[in-house]
Amino acid sequence: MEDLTQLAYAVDTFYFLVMGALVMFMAPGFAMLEAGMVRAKNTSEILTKNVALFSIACIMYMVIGYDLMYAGGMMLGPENTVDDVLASGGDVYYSARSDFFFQVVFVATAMSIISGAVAERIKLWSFLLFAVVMTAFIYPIQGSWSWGGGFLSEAGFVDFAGSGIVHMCGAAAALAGVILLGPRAGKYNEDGSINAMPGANMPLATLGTFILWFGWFGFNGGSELKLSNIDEANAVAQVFVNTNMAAACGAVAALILSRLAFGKADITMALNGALAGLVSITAEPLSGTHAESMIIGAIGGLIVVGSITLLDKLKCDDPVGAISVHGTAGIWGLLAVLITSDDATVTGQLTGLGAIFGWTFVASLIVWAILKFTLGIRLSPEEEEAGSDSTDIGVAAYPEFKG
Amino acid sequence: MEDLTQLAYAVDTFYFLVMGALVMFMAPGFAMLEAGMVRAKNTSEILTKNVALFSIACIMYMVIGYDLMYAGGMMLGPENTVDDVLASGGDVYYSARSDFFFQVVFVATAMSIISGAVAERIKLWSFLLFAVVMTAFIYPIQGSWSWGGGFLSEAGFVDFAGSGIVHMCGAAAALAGVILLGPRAGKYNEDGSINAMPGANMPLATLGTFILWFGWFGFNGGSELKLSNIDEANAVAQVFVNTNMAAACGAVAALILSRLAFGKADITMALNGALAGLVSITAEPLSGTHAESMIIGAIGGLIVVGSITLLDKLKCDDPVGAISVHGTAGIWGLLAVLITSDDATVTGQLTGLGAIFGWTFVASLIVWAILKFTLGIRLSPEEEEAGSDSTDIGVAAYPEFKG
Amino acid sequence: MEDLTQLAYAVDTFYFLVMGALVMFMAPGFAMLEAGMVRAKNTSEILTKNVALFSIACIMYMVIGYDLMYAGGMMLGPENTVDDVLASGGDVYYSARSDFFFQVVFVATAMSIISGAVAERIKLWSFLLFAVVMTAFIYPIQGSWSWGGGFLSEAGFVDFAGSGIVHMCGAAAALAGVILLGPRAGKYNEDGSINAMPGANMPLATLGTFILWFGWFGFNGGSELKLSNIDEANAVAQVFVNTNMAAACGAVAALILSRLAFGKADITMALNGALAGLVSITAEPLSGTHAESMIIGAIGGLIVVGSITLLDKLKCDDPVGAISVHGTAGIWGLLAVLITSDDATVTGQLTGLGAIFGWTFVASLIVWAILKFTLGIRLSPEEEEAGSDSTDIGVAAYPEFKG
Amino acid sequence: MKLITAVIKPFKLDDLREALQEIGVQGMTVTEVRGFGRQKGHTELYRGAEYVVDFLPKTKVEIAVDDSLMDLAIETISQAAKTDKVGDGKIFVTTLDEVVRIRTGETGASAV
Amino acid sequence: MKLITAVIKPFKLDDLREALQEIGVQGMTVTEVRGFGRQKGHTELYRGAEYVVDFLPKTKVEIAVDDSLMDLAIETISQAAKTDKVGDGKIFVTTLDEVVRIRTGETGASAV
Amino acid sequence: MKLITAVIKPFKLDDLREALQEIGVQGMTVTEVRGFGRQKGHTELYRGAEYVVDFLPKTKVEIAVDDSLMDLAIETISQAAKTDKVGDGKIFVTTLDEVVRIRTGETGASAV
Ligand SMILES: Nc1ncnc2c1ncn2[C@@H]1O[C@H](COP(=O)(O)OP(=O)(O)O)[C@@H](O)[C@H]1O
Ligand SMILES: Nc1ncnc2c1ncn2[C@@H]1O[C@H](COP(=O)(O)OP(=O)(O)O)[C@@H](O)[C@H]1O
Ligand SMILES: Nc1ncnc2c1ncn2[C@@H]1O[C@H](COP(=O)(O)OP(=O)(O)O)[C@@H](O)[C@H]1O
Repeated sequence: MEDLTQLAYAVDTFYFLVMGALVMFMAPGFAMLEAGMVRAKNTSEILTKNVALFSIACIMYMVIGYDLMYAGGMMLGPENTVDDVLASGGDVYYSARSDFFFQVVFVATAMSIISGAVAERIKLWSFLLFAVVMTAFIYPIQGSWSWGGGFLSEAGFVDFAGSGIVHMCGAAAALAGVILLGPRAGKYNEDGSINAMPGANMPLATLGTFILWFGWFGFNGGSELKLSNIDEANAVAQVFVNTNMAAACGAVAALILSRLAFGKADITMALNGALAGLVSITAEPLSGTHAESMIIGAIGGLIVVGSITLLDKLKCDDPVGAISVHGTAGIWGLLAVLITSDDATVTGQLTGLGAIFGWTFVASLIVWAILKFTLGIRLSPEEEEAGSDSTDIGVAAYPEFKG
Repeated sequence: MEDLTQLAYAVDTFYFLVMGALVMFMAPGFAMLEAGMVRAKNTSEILTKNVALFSIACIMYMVIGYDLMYAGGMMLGPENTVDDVLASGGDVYYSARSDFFFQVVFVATAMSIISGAVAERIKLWSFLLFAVVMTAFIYPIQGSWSWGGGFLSEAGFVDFAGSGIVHMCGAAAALAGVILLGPRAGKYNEDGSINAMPGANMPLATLGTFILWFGWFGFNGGSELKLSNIDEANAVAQVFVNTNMAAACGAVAALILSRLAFGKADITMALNGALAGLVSITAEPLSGTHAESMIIGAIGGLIVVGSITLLDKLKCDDPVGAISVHGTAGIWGLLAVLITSDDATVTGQLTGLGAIFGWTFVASLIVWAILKFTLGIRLSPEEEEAGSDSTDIGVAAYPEFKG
Repeated sequence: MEDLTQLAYAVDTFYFLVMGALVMFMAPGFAMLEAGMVRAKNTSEILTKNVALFSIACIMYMVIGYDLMYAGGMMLGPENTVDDVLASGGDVYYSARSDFFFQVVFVATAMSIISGAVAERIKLWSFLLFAVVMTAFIYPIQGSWSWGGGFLSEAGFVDFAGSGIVHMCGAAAALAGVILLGPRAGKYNEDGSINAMPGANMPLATLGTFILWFGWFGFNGGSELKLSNIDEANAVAQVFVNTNMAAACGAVAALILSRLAFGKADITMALNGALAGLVSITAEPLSGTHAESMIIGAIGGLIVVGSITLLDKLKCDDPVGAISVHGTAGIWGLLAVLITSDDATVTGQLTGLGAIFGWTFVASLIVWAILKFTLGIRLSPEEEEAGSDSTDIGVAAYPEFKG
Repeated sequence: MKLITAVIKPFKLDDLREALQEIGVQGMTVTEVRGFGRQKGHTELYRGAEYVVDFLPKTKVEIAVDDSLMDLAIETISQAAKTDKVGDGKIFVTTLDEVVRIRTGETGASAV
Repeated sequence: MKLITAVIKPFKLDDLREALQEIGVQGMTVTEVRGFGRQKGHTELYRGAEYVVDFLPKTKVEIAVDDSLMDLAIETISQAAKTDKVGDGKIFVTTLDEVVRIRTGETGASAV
Repeated sequence: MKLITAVIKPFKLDDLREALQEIGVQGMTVTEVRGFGRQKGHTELYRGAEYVVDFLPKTKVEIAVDDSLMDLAIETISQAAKTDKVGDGKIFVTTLDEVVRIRTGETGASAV
């Protein structure tokens, strides 16, 4: 029996580590998606931002964020001993380190979302300073309200794997940044018309999307937190299937809508649609039926096309569509829980939505504003024209290819 | 004991989900391989096709295909209860959802094969309609004959992970399409000579191949279907090693042959060789020795070089070599089972080969023909000249790079 | 009890296979990193080298290397029987094949390191012949001294996952090759100044780095070799976290240093810094605290920037920085064990360092020299000018993009 | 000597090269360019936003010929590049004061 | 007829195109080039090693015009391309002996 | 004023630039082109099928010079670009009617 407990602990820890590694792999997913959706002259910079923000998220969450969110200890507390585990009667069933590992890659995900929305005009180091504050304080504080056992969890707020806590949170911080930054030079004309600025590399954008899809099995699948009995294993499998179906339906819905609305099957919309389907189902991938998950994902795919078009009309310039994919679809995901989960209440969901969005948006706005009035957050017009690769990085992304 | 059964169920389910996720990751593998092997002007379109076909495969297999193939229920039947599992005496040992998840990514694989062969001249939406029929009916029906317990399984047909059921099936559908479509404009000259049309991006093709190789551990490794005791675990490890060795030998054999035959070490042949090695071993990666697996893979690598050259002579235009890699090597794989497996019989293998190929080819030919005479399957000469990206997608893959 | 032993065996085998698959995935990581860091005209060649060297490593290690290193049997010995396992009292706890699979991907890693350092001027087939000798003899022989239970393991040499045995070993062989090859044409001017030759594709380099980071969880995490009880599971989780933290700190340290030293945030240094952090922690990712691991990784990141600059001053031309990342940081990693591990001694570490470096460097030098004076190892000036893609492969990496 | 510059549709390049070789043209220099003329660009949508593609891909071919070959060359180019659709392109002719073959130092007509 | 060749800063192309269309220019051909002039290149660091970017990206615009339009065209280009900073570019004018519209076979002024 | 157009082997560009700067040439414009001349293309195999690479990569350098500098410039280019192998390239010279420096509006010789 004791050996069985030990083995079950090992299995749950392993499950957590594997799922965490899949989520970590979302980092190149975001990097490739964003690198594909910006223009060539800002590609090295966005790659640098993605490497650095992932690293910063790991460091700040280790030093302070994990403690703020879960009271997990600065630099982590002690690991579970064998005695602890055996004495716990099943309450302690995976390694504390594996929990940190799984959680830390979520912080990085939230931060990755921001990077795409502010692309092509932000100063590298101001962005990285924002990343420090976001991953050390802004994200963990709101995370503590729900996953850390705070007031949102008591208010009955349901957000299984983080449509709101991770995705909408990242989008809210991004929105604050985009508002203070303003649109890219030349994006909107005085007559209100919009200049498209096509992304430089569609294969990278597609690769990034597929990697994110793959990593999402870890994101949602790992959020069940336990695997080692029949019910839990069935739950994880259910989460895998629902997650996959929502993504598939989001992609198809967005593709068809873009064909109908724009005349052609815009690949970038199909990619955003798949991601929107994933974000939409993230708040509750377990309790819904497959049919419900498919519908939720499909609606996410439709919403994202509308949201991208609308934000552009509002001159809210988001080169990769991050605010729509993670924010608008994240809100939809939080509300869709009301369809699939008996535990969720309208009040609970709206409270969570409002609290997370409000806190993140306001706190981010303040931090972005401080940066704006001290170091500055925006490249000069000449720097922006030349591209942030030449300004901040000094290394062109594709030095041999003529643009 | 009951707890042990529960844990074993969790482990087998987890194994299935991880293997399934690896197979899902083959989707970007195919997407990158194909995106690297077509010309730049058709790249966004093939990426779109890959995203959409994966999504369609998931949807159609959920709605109808899985039920046709395994009588698994439209939209899936109920999940195993704890009581079912414990009462089954070991017969029910993994989640029904995990089985669906693993199976659905196989359908998508079969469909991905087709996308490459018909690239650079097919109409997007006709292709996607074909994908609907293929993943809902054509693939599941033949799949039911063997894996679904139908007449081929009774005829002693051995195809461990699907050299025939998945790969040759995809290739047969592709061949039917290629015949009705005809070659790309300008590919074959009137004097019988061939114009090479080099793929636009070798790093992507290489990445795609390596991703497929990686995903194949899930494809073959997961097809053992069970892991949770010593014999099963040994079997899975054996499958991993044989799969890897066949790929390695396929790559080296094709590389050396291309060096000898063409004077230079054609990287695209090495990539196709690795994949041919993988396809060849897929019909029986378990019962052969490592030496046998190496030889089977190496022969697969040689065959694929010959097959690609021959099909080109026959004016059968397949931009990525999919028919050779999955079809010709798939046939070789089915026959090679006779070397390594005691269970296989010549009659059994030939029956399976003939039945799968015949059904898939004829059914596909009919569907392609219906599409051809209704919507049309081929771009107009002007559209083909301009590239399918501009015709169907409206977004160039590399808008800033000059071709 | 017997069933539990069986299940634990299955879990440990599965853990080993999953970790091994992650390490296998490092192959495209190296391929993409190197393809991104060379100039466009040598890209197909380096991709071909990466596919071929991985394949060759698998073949040679199967045929002879594994036997030399672990006395594991040429073409592998028999698999563990159920009786063996049950009778072993816990000593035999995973499949022999899974061990081979895990080990073989390490050989390929060592070989991949070399490919980058000698890039852009080496003859393809001479390189591949070197790969044969390296993976069949040079690597396994030194590997047997420590991991195979030879004199270094008795001398108390500590190298958990191979900072020395894998990474420094690869770097030593690379250094020998670079010395005999000489720098790329045009790299160093007569006045001692250096001509930068920027890599052609930063997104690929970034993707490769992230893939390596991801794969490293398998590399270090699998090197614990066992998972199936609380202590082992905790150890694996600890390894995951320390590995990740070292990489994060290496990236940030290198990025900041490059900003201070060069004025801009050189992305290639951030990428190399992350890898240097990983290499540094690989010798002991378990016994150190998180804080220690972070410091070790950060120092690795600083060292690599210095080492790259210094080697360039010494006219030691390494296009991707492999010698610095794997060699210099590998040495630092071996020494850093003295800080974190109570088992390690100065003598033990220096003995190991000297023995591995000495053997590999000298043996490699001899093999490279033999190749140099027989087949030749270096392209002719005209071939180098035209690029190895046109000379050896015949297929341009990006045929449609103008350079 | 004359320098004939033809701006043509890219897919016509091979036909043009063959036709010119047949009449004895020994060299040419090709540049990828973007053009704008009677043939107007078109509007594309990207993520719902319009963008106008003002310039279309064209290929510029420069051929130095001896005066004697000029008329035939122009005729040949016109024939080879013609599709009778808008955007077929244009031919410009300027006078060359001198031509030098770098390898041999030859100048004038023999260098063409 | 004259061939006006202007080498300008790339981001000025759209302004130039619009200005030229307004004065009735019906066609132009654009090439991406790299230039070197009073505006010097700059030094970058890559992995600690210096490299000099001697040539800067420029856009070359070729416009065939009737003699009558020449002065206005030069004036218009100068205005549209000017930023008053070094590197604004140059205009070169050569004489065209002949112009042919391939589609119709028209030659001379009506072909421009 | 003359416009000297040299089509050279790409790897000779740096030598050429240095040599021209030494004799006082202040500006040049560079284009990547593909060329075809005495130096024939070659045949490659891709997946077993032949394809002919008709055009080889070349670099085109355009230099506007004052008449006085013309001979020296041609001489310098010939020297710098020479490898004595086929494919070394060609130099074409045309007459410039006018040159304008956009930034200052200068014209003629002082604008070169
Ligand atoms: N006046 C001009 N100056 C320079 N290039 C021109 C001019 N007119 C046309 N071109 C070039 O010729 C190409 C074809 O011209 P276009 O007028 O569209 O064809 P058509 O002669 O059939 O009307 C254009 O895309 C442009 O590159
Ligand atoms: N003598 C020349 N011959 C050919 N091209 C020239 C010449 N001088 C300048 N150019 C082109 O014009 C561009 C701008 O010239 P530059 O001298 O830098 O500007 P400015 O006229 O403001 O001094 C250069 O980058 C180059 O492409
Ligand atoms: N008649 C021509 N018109 C235009 N360009 C030419 C002509 N002849 C040669 N060239 C250009 O010069 C390059 C070198 O010419 P080539 O004849 O091969 O060298 P060589 O002068 O050594 O015989 C060619 O690739 C082409 O770009």
